[in-house]
Amino acid sequence: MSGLQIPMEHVLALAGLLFSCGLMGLMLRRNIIFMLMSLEVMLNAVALAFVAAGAQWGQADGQIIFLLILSVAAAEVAVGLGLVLQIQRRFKTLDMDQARRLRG
Amino acid sequence: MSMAVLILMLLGGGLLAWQSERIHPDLPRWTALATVIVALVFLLVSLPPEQPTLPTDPRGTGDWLLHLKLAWMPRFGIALELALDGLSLLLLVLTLLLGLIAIASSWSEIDFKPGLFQANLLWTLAGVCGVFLAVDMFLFFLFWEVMLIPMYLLIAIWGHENKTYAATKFFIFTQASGLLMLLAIVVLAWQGLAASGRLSFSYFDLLGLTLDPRLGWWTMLGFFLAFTVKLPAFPFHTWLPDAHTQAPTAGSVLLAGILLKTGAYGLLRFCIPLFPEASLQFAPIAMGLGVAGVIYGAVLAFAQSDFKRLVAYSSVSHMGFVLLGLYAWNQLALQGAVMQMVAHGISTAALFMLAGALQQRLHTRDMGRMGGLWHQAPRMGACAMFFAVASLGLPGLGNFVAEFLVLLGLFAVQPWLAALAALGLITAAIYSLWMMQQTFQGSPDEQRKLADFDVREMLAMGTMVVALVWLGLYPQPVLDLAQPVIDSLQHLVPSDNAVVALAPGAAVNKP
Amino acid sequence: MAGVWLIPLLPLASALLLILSTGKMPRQLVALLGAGSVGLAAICVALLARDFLADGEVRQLTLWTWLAVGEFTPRIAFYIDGLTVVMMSVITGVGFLIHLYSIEFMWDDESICRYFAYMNLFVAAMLVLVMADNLLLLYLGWEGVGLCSYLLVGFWYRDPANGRAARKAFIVTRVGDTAMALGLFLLFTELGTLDIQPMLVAANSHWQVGDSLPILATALLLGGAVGKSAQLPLHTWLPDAMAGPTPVSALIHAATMVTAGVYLIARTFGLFLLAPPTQEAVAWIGLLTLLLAAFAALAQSDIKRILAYSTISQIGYMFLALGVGAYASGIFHLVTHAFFKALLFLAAGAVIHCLHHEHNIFRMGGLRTRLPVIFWSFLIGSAALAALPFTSGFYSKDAILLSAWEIPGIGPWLWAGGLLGAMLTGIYSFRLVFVVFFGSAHTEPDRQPGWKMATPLIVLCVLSLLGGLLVLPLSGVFPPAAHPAASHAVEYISIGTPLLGLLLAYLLFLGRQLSIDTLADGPLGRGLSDLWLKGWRIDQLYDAVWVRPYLGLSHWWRNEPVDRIYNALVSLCQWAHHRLCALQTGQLRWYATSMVFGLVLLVAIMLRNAT
Amino acid sequence: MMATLFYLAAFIALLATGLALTRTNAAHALIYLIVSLLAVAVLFFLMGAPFAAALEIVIYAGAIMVLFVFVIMMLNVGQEGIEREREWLSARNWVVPGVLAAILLLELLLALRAAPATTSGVAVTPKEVGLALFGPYVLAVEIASMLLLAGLVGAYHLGRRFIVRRERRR
Amino acid sequence: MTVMDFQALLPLLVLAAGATLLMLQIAWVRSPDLTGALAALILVLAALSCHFAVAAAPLQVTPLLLADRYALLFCTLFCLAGAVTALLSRDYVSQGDQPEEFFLLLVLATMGACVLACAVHVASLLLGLELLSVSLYTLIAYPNKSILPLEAAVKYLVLSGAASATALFGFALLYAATGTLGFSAIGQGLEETGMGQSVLLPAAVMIFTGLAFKLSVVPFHLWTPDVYDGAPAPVTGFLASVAKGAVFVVLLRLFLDANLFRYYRLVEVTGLLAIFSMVAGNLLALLQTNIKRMLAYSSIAHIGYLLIVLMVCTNSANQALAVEAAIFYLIAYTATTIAAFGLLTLISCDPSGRENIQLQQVSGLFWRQPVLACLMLVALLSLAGIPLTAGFIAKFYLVNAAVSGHHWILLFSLVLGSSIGIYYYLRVIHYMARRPGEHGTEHETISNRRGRILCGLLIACILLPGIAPQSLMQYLRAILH
Repeated sequence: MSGLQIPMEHVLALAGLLFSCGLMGLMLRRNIIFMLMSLEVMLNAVALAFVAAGAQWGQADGQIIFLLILSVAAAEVAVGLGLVLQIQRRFKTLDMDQARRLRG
Repeated sequence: MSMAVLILMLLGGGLLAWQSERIHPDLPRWTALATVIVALVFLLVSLPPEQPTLPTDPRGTGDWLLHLKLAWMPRFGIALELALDGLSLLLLVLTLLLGLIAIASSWSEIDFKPGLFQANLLWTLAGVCGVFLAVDMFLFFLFWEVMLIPMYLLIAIWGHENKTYAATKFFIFTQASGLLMLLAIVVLAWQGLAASGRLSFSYFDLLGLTLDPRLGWWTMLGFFLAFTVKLPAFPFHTWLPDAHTQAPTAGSVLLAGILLKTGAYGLLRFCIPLFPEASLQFAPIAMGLGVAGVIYGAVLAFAQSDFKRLVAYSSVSHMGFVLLGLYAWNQLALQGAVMQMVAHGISTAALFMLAGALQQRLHTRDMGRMGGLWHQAPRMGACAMFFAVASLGLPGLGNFVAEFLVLLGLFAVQPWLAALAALGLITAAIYSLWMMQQTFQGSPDEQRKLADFDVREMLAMGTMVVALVWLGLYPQPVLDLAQPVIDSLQHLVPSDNAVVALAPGAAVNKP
Repeated sequence: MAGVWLIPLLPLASALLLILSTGKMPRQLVALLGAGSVGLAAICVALLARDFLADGEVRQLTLWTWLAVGEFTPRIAFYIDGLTVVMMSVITGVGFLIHLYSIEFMWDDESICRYFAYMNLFVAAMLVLVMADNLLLLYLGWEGVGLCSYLLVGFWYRDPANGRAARKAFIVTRVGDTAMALGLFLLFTELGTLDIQPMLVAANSHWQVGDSLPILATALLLGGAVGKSAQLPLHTWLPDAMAGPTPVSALIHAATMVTAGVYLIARTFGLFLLAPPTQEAVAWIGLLTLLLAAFAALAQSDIKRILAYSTISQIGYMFLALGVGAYASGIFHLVTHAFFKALLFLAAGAVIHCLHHEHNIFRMGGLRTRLPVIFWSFLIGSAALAALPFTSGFYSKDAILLSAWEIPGIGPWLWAGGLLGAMLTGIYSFRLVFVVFFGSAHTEPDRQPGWKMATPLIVLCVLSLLGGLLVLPLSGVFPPAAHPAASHAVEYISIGTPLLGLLLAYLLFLGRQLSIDTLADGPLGRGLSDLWLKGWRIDQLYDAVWVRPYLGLSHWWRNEPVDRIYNALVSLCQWAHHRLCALQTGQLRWYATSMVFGLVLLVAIMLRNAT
Repeated sequence: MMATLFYLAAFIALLATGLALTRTNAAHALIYLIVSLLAVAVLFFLMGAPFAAALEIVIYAGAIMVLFVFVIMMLNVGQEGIEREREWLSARNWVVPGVLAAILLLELLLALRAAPATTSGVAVTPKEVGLALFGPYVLAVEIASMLLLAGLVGAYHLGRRFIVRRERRR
Repeated sequence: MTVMDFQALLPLLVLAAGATLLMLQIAWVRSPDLTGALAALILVLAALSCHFAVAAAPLQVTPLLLADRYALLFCTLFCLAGAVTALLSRDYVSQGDQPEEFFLLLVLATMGACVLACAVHVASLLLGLELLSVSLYTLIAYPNKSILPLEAAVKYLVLSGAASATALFGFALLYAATGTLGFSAIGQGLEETGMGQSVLLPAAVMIFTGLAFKLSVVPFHLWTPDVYDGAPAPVTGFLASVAKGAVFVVLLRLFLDANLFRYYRLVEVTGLLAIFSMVAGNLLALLQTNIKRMLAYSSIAHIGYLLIVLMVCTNSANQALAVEAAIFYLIAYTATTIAAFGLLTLISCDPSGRENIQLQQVSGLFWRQPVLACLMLVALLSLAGIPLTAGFIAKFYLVNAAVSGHHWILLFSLVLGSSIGIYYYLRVIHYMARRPGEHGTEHETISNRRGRILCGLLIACILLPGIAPQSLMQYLRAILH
């Protein structure tokens, strides 16, 4: 089985697009769950870029980094969602604009 | 070795004084007193009987009486290098004497944590002694900075109503300028590396470097700033009135008497010898600042209603003479500057002690609320009068010799500046006499009870009176001590004419 | 004579003792110490003078080298020649009499100890001034007497006005002193020494007559002299200095200190000879001062202020003498003036003492019979002051006027001015006598002067009368003056003018043949008398030109303009702090945004540079 | 044909992501996100990374997203939450993030312009990946295990308290 | 993997084994004291093991990790810092429920830092960074009585995640350009690649952004005060010293190995940000009344000082000195920061608001707790860079490095920043020195003998390199030559 020969700039542009979407979500959303989702989108974009680069060089390294990113994402999400639960309990909201006790 | 012992002695004495508070609240001051006396005796005893020939640099930087060099940070060519020459000795003796005065003046003033107070006092003295002894630039900087901390604490803890502001201002001014000096020191050392291939912070190694003129100029400026902030010269003086005013009496005595002298010492020992060419270029500006300081300080001193503030501004004025003397750069003016360091140290210390005594008794420094005190405290009045006229430069007292020599030396170089600076003599009279009028003359408030000086205070005052008269009538020992340093400074410029050349129109044709 | 150093030391030691006693000494001892030390010094001076008159030898004594910096090696050393001996005699002699007088005058004052301490200190400083071998030591004495003057003018410190007068005295003279100090700098820089005799020699070898440097140097020295001797334009302090005790006025502000300027110029006459313009300026300053002060004296009503203006005026004569090169005459007038002016002041002091500290002459009157000793003293003093024939003042003033006449060109003008001054002197001095001692009594004296007061008065009366016969040993000091060869007419006019003044005074104030009121009530008269009363309004002028601007400046600077810069820096930091802190909103979205913003910015920077 | 599929999948991924991030209902968003992840898995497959594609589906879309589902279900935000979300997504709030993201994208595209390469077209088989993973990258696996341990412990500690409290409330 | 490999990685192995051991121990018996002591023991052991690892160094263990003396020195430092943190936080966490896992996470975080210290590959960088961060998320949110830690943790998690993603995206671009993931290989690849700078520079900037965020360089600093403020004091100390130190170490390694200094524009940007950080950090701290926030801002400034090193490194002649300076600075800064936050831990004992330490709380500390106050004084002076402290020698090093490279603007920013900085350090000192009666309410402090001994030791660690730094200097030189 073989893969396609896709111009790298297209793949990377897609990754960049996804990455920007993630960043925009991060800046736009106040709900912490959406923020975490945006993070996932960003990580996913990074993963895409790595896999594409790996495919460009025909190396396994890209996929391995993807695997590592996957574990990172898993760990972060696990902790992040744990925090989300705590936030709901303490702040009674998921709106991060409400969490502004630390400032100045 | 004895120099290191001297510093350690003061440090240890401080610790001892601090801890002795646990035994009895009166013990710290006795401990401090004993420490300083022992240190003074030790210093005088440990002087070599005759002047040994010690390492002198190629340019012949004076004769060093003592020299000590221990390895410290060979990585950077930094050593624990101390050396003592006449100038250092002079200032050390002054330091320790004024240390005694400071302890005496704080004898009954401090009731809050007297142990820590005396400890800080002694540590400040130790730092100042280090400054006067260090000949490794890094070590010098270290002492320069470290002496600030106990001084800061003295002001910040035992100061008067506005102590936070004053202490912080004092610290930031000196620290910021000190950082510039650190920068300059490092630049200098790296220039030395480029020249000799060896990184060294030793004064002797750095003397006589030929620097790139522009870099040399900026480096010199770094030193100059640090020293003139400490001196203080116009326009870097504004920390001084606040610090002096808010400090406890002993703090003011130390500040005015000794700490200001470290600035002058730095200029004399480091700034000018290390950068003769740049200093020569800079001399007109420096002298301009000196004159500005003389007049500005005097005018502002007259404008004050706070006794200590007045004295503080008078210090600005007097230290302007030091700056003038140093940069006029001939034998007379340099000797005058050294004399001024000593004489001003004593006279101002005395005035601050007096101010402290008044504040302790009247709980005010506002001269508007004094007046006619002579009636109730003639001994105080007499002392005040003596030191007021000393500070206005009455002949026969040390300050006169100093100011006269400075102006005499300056006149040969810059007659017009000398004429301007001589205005300081008039303005000094104006504020000194106005101070006397507001405090001791005028009609007394009969209800007021005022205890006159007691034996302890009279003893301290008497010492200073005798010292000033001695300096005024027979200053030769002091001049002789400083002479080697001044000789070496003069060797730095091709000849006297080089300086004179700065001032076209000044003709020197000595017979 | 090796014991010369004892002469200044005696009063100095006494002063120190008195200071150290801090007022706890019994009065008798204070008086003994205070007056005795000066008396002893006077005896020493007398012995010295005897020796000197016997051999005429200049004596030099070096105690120690004051300081030695390179070529600058002033010594604590004394130089005693005829001029010095004369000055020392006056200082210790008149000084002793005044000290004696003071014992009684100050007996009731609680601070008598302080008084004598200051007085002795003054005598010591004045002696150092005149004995000094170099200008630096002279300057020491010079400033020392200034300090003592300050201390004594402000002796009664409770009254702020006295303090003000004292400060004024010190500061105004300090202005002159500073000029003098500059003169010393110039002299040292140019001639390489401040020792007077070598310096004069060096000056002669370095400079030609009319060079600019000696003119500058002498002008600066003249500044010092003008300040100390209360000449125009620095004379304003002297009338106010009368705030001190009257014996102080007698000693310091009449007999000795104020003549220091004269002494200085006489001492350094060699320099002035090299600078004819300055020399001429001295003469004109003297003339102008003597006239202005004489006019001002006419209008005063305070007994001491009249005497003060007259002192200014008389020193003007001395300056005139110096300016016309009649140094010996100037010094002669200095000596006679010391006698009669001390006498006048002491007599005035006695009047004040006996009249419950009354100063206004118009509240006195008719004292001729009530205080006869004082009256006679005053009369003799005034006669000498007015230079009535055969009094001491006559001889000295006459010599000056004749010398002035001799000067080619400006001489007659100076002479005429001096004559006008002499006439005015006659008017105001006898106005004083007539108003105070004749007419009807306004205040009754409550006591009579005791022997301690009377003795000095009597001795001074004798000196004032006979002082003109003294021959001062000045021949070795100054170049011999050409013998006055003026015509007799000139001499007669000189003799007659003071008599004319006396006559006018008689007509105006005693005989009332001329109505002073009609003179004074006219618009011109009123204006002039007001102007003169206020000393030509020079004080007001100085107030406007110097004092107020200085006060304004200090007030303006009071709050540290320099600190504003630093405060602005601090404010800038604080402002930046608040702005930056405003970014710390605590809002997570904003933090993310800022991060992206930073990223965008950095990438933009990179891309810009890459392309 | 395959290339078309690639661009189609890319389009779907982009669209789904965009939709996911603009939904007001978290559950809906999650579904869109899963769609996006699946589309990316297709891309992986097409680029010759079948192992990555499989993991993307199994772990990313399958495991990680399920965590989200759990949490959303536990929190049970409800209708007013959705209303609030809609309110927060007003146009005004879009401006700054939109502009910034657009600029960043523009910059990235500008930078990527000059990349001439293509993907190699050679598939990297799971075997190769496995060999690399347990060859040079063996330590990465070990450290990743530690990472997961940290995540696990953290999630346990943070989540546990929530669960304990809930149970207690019941 | 050979025995040598294992020896070279000994500290990591000790930490990994320790983490496992801790987990087992927690499962077996729950005892905060035991776990805390065990964790400290493990961390100390790991630090000691570095000594043995040095024998095998330098050794490249798989493409991922390089155990050289540089890395091992930092491993030692981080492990020791972790041990101190473990000891300091003992009291802090024992009041909450289930405090044992805290220590486990601490060990894991330390391990992450050590991985970063050894990392020479994108994979190890990624894992180290995330291991550190993920552990920290939980550590920050660990106390459960206050909501501030929670808020801090969420902020840190979201932003740090985004930053990691940004850095990774940059690495992905680099990978696409060069086809390798090892640092030095990337460097070589960059030299050869034709893709040129147009992609490289944004990629490098993204990497730098990601790491700069973790270092809280201006303008990526906004999170810092909030997180410092909200986190428990010992964790803040750990975060400020170890986490930052590790990131800086890897940043420096990346720049050195890949020789990014070739791209002067990039270095220039770091210089610019250094200036921003120095000035803005100090300005931000200027009037802070919350001590933890103040220290957070000051840490921004300190990172600014540290970034000077990157500029100096551009000239290869000065590289050794610059790196030496950086190492010394990191050591000094770590010791000082841990000590400062440790002291804050001891000072604040009020269980309800102990995350929030206001200036008012240290008012008069000199008279209430003289020893504690003196220690605090030394720590503050070290932060301010006053002589006789490690902080001063560190600053001196930096100045030397910068002077050797003639970076005058940076030097002046350093002076300017330090001058501003003195003010707020002094303010704390001033508050501590307030006399009784000058401050409002008395604040209780716990007298914790163990904590004080520990802080005393730390202060010795600050003073010793400040007074006699020669041996450390010698060692650093030996490492680098």
